Amino acid sequence: MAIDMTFPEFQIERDRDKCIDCQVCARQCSNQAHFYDEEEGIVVSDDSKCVNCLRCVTLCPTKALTIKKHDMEFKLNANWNETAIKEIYKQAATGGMLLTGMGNDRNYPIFWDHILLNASQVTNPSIDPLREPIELKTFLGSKPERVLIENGRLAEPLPPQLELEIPVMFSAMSFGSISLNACKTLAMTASAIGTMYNTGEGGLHKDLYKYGKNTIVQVASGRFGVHPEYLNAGAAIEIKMGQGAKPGIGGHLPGEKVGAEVSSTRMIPLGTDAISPAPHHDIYSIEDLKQLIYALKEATEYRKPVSVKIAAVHNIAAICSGIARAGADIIAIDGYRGGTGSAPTRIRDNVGIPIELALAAVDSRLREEGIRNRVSLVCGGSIRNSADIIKAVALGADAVYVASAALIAMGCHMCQKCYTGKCNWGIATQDPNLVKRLNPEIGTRRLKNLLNAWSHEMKEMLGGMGINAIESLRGNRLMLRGIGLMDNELRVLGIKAAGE
Amino acid sequence: MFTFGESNRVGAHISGISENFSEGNMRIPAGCAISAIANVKGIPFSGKAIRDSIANMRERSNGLGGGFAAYGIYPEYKGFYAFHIFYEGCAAQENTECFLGENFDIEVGGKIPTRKVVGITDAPLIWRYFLAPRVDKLAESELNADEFVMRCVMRVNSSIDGAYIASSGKNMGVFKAVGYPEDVADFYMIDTYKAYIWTAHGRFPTNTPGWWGGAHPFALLDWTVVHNGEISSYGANVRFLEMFGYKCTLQTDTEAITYIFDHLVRRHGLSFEVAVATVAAPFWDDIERMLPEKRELIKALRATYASLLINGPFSIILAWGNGLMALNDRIKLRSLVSAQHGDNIYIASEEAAIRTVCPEATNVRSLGGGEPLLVFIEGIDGYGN
Amino acid sequence: MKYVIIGNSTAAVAAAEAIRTADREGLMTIISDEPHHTYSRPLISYYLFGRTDENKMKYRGADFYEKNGIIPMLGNKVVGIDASAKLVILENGTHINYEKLLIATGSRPAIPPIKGLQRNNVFNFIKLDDARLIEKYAVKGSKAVVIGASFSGLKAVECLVERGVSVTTVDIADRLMPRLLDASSSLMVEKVLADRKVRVILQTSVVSIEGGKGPDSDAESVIIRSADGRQETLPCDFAVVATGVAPNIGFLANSGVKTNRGILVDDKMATNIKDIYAAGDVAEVFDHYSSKNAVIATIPSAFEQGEAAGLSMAGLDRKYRSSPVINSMPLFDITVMGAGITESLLGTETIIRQKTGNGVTKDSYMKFVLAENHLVGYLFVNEASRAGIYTDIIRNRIDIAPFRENLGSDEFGFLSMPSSVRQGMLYAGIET
Amino acid sequence: MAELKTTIKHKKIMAKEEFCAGCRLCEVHCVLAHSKYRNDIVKAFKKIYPRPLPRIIVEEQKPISFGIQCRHCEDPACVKACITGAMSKDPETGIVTNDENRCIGCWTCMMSCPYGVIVQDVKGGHIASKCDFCIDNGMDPACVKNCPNEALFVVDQE
Repeated sequence: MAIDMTFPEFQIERDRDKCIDCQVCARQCSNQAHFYDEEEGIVVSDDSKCVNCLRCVTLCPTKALTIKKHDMEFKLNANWNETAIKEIYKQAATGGMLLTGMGNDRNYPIFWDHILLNASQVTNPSIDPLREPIELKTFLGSKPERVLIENGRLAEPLPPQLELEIPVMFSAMSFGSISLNACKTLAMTASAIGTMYNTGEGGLHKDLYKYGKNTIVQVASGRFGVHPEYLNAGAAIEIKMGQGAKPGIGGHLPGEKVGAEVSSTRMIPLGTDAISPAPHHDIYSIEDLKQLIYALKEATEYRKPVSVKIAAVHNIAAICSGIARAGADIIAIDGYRGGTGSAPTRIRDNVGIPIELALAAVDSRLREEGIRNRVSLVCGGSIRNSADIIKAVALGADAVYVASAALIAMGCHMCQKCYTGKCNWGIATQDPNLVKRLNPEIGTRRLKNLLNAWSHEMKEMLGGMGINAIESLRGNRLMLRGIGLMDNELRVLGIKAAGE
Repeated sequence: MFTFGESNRVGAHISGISENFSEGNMRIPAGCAISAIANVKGIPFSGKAIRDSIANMRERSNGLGGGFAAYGIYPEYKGFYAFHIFYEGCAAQENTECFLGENFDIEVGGKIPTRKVVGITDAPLIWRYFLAPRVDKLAESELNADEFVMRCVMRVNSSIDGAYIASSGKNMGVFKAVGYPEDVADFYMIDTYKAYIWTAHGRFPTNTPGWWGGAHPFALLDWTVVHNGEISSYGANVRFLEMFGYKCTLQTDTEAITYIFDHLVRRHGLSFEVAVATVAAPFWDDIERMLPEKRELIKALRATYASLLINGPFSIILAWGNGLMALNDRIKLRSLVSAQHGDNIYIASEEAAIRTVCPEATNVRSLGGGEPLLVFIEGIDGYGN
Repeated sequence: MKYVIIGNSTAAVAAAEAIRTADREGLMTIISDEPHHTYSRPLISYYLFGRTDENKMKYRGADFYEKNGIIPMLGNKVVGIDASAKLVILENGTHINYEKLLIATGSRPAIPPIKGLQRNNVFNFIKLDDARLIEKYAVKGSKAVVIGASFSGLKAVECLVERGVSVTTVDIADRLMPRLLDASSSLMVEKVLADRKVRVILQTSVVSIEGGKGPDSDAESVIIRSADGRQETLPCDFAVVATGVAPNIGFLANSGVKTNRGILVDDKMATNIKDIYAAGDVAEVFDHYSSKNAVIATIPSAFEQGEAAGLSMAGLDRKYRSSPVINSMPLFDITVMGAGITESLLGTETIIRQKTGNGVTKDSYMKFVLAENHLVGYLFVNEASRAGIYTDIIRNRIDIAPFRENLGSDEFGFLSMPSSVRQGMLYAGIET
Repeated sequence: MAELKTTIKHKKIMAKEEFCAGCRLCEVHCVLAHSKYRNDIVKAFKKIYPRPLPRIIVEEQKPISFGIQCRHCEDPACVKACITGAMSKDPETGIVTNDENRCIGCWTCMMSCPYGVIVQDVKGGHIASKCDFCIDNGMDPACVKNCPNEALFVVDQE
């Protein structure tokens, strides 16, 4: 075999004084980074196999393991850094595109961290969430121009709305890209908390129909698992036009992940690759989208809001205005830092724009056109905590989509190897030996904790601003100030600089 | 620097301080005193009582703004829109009168009579016009008269430098200035007017000298609002209103509140009760306990007009041609008291301000959060009926 | 209620405890000819080489009688029963009245047709007292002949060897413990005995036990005759007779209690006479596995019978259902386990699994006896793990067709069975 | 006459096959919980020889696995089978334990246990070893407490 120039990324340090050779690590590592040496009667490790998912470290009963970035270093070079060189070795060896998982991890500015929140002092009392109710309930869907009332009664019912107890939903993750237990965790949490999860383009597994009230069913370019029962099973339908992690790129679920359950749920043959084309083959312009929107509304008798999800790209504002006028009830914008089960590294790291700017631009544009109330805006693409959510709402979002945060709560350690299907945490895998590691009851408990913690924090922040209902923050950019931002960024965000 | 809408420079020039610190250039939180007296039978009475009432709360103001709204003061011109306009110079007046001439038939125009008062300085030119939209202009605008007038007012206030329309309703007017309210009353000779509804405002802005246009009541068409508080939902409210042609040039809560009611009541034809259920909406917990029909209605209101929920502390007195409404924010973060004597209704930030003009007032009560006090004047028609 | 229990061993104790689960007040008396606190008879071999002592041998704690409100009448031999008068008659003439009577008198040694059995250094190997007597003779360097390579005979051999006695054992059969072992397993045991310098003489009968004059003088040798007629004299310092046991029913003569090999009882352990019950080695029950009457002389079934009898006596409607007979015998460093039917009878087939040891592990032998798709018995040598699962498969007549090839596999367990069977055995009646 | 029950509680440790990750931490913690170094896992594994066997048996045939230990049966066959009386069920707790002082390792209990969860332990001669529900540790079973995926759980039947 020709020379192999790949170097281990991590090194596994096993404290021999602590290791009791119980083999828990060996049993748990799906990459065989640890194994038992029968002859020596000890457990040994192979650095080159380690992906730093930390499963072994977490389960090691004596905490004998440490995973570190590998000591081996290339000659320091600001331009030709280690990553650059290693990527070339990899491609020189394989001739293939580089693949990766989860969101863009490059060092681009994170605008959330350059935005500060306001709080009441003297002239306006802050509100104590422990004493006064603070409301997070949010309605997603097109709102009428005006409410018509006849002799005290609502004359016309509202267009279909999603009623959320907290303006946070779980973004699209398909059964196939994630395990059924991960899907169950999302579904169970959504229904327990009173929000929505999203099937992604994975169809709806039979076990999940019972969570329909809290399900957004997605229709994407591959149309996998789409049928009338499916469309009517959820609370809303989402047309996926794009994804922040890979704008302009389709999806590809390798055949080995298409087991019996996935194949029957997606309605594709066992073991065949599931390829979602880059474009919808029936959508080549905005009016085509309009047709699909109304086709879906017809199919569900106008009883379900239709959402359109797109990746944040350069002329996002104009596109969203078009989508709003095409009849979408909800527009979901996915920023370039959004996660993925698998994407070409170059695409993930170089295409799209930050969600913060995209959101601000879209909200302003829709207001300028006086059609902001016609659609709800949902933004996603690396919402990391409750402050990000509050800032997003103040910039104009009706609700946010989270995925990575949810997976982390379930146990994801961000090793970014989702595409290998060997997720040691039972999340991004279809291997029954790994899937069973994610107990949906535990996952749901942790995910509910996370959302409850976030809503406590959001209420604290709202109360501090003297606001006791989230809608009074929505688009209320006066509550935001920028720090360390340039004028054009402030202008796009529509906020003043701190101190102004 | 980013601002909402266009800035209005009148006040800056008058008060002679850097424009960055005047209304229209930034949000100005303010504490205040408010008061109102109305005769439910519609019998006009002199402004003396309201002057004394608001004067009683002098320490709630700081001399940086005071004003009065009076309804029923121009019976002889009740068919015409009465514009009270501040001019910061002849140029402004010429531009404005030229604009008015293009769009209105001006019945009468002239200075508003004032008397010299020590506490009042830097007075602009204060003119009053009784006018009606020109039939041809109205026709080509395809708007109703109120809408037409409103847009003209917006136009003047936002685009004619140095001109500010302080009042634009019928058979009513707003008299305001920089100073303590009682001085403002004497300056405008409030005691010489007879109205069946009086509202008054004494201002305590927390960071600028204030200016004439920025003093309260704030008015649009027949609407006037006096308000005490600072609404934390301002940004949300305003960005919503702006979608419907309102230009919140002053960036004051009062202005926004006025537009909210104009939008809900005059434009969308909602009743005051429904409007209140929108701006001071019940909590979801309470909504869940309502009867299905009502629950659906309130849900629809909160969902549709979510951005018009007024959050944060406020006590307002909203007045219009045939009535007035006192309202507190839904968790009652500001004081507001009402009382009655005969056909007179009294409302004020403090009970003392009522007692001082009507010691024998009865059923004095503090308004509950989000529970409006609605008063309609008999035999007069206007919004909401 | 007045309960009387004759016997003080497993069945008696199980009955007493069972009665107390239902009736805390009733008077209860336990009568035994042995003077000892209830103890475990099979432990006498361990007693002899010091793996246990009289205190540890107690089958129940020292407070057993007191805690259960039992009047122990120990060291009293029962000589008869007057069923009509509901009386138990003791050797010392005392009459004990009962309302419910349990006979749990266990076994007595079967007396083989051998001359010289009465010599005073010829011992049985059943009771503690037997062991105490042997103790004096079984000293390092002494010679012993164990007559009968039965279960208890071999346990005797074991403890004697451990005490430094050189032992010869003689049996008429062609293999050791013929009711339990087959030829190959017997050979494995024989090898272990040979390794311990034990001389095993099979297919040979004992003619007489010779010694000094006088019938009760000490024995000095045992004369044996092999099938081919060869005679041999085995010199010895003492002899142990372990040629099997028989139900201890002598005292029932003309009591009216119906007996066959043992006391005949129905499925409530009741004898033919009202208010008289029997359980344990003395009872003859219907064995659901061989589908015929049998005296099952094992501790587990003695306990089950005693318990069933106790509950019936206390008025509960409990039917006794026999479990598969199980015998487990560690002998030196070999382990023998037999359950149910271990011989290849007509209409059965057998699966044999044999493994040769690798130094760490020992040679092992597994035999499964199948009748159609059911396991009816097994015989293991040096194989013990998960044995109980096989017993349960026999007990519950589980259809083994779907997993018969897994029987005896190293990893055998519930995962060797189809999910449905597994779920049935593991989660029956438990909502998870 | 009605039967007076002597055992009140009836606790079992059960496993959810579908969530057993096969890590065998239950075995590790069982050994620890029954060693003399209860709070020092490293010592428990490095200083004790021969190392006692875990009292839980993990069955595994990928992808299925689960741990199984004494079910502390209502009507325990092992207690009936025990020839020494060492095996007993506590009427208060319902826990079945083996008195290792009196056990002489005849293995009859192994033959009678329907779950096959009694093992031959080597410590100090022949001793039958089985789950004691961590009775010396407040009946807070170490295997359940340390199962990272909550695949082991306690069923409490009154």
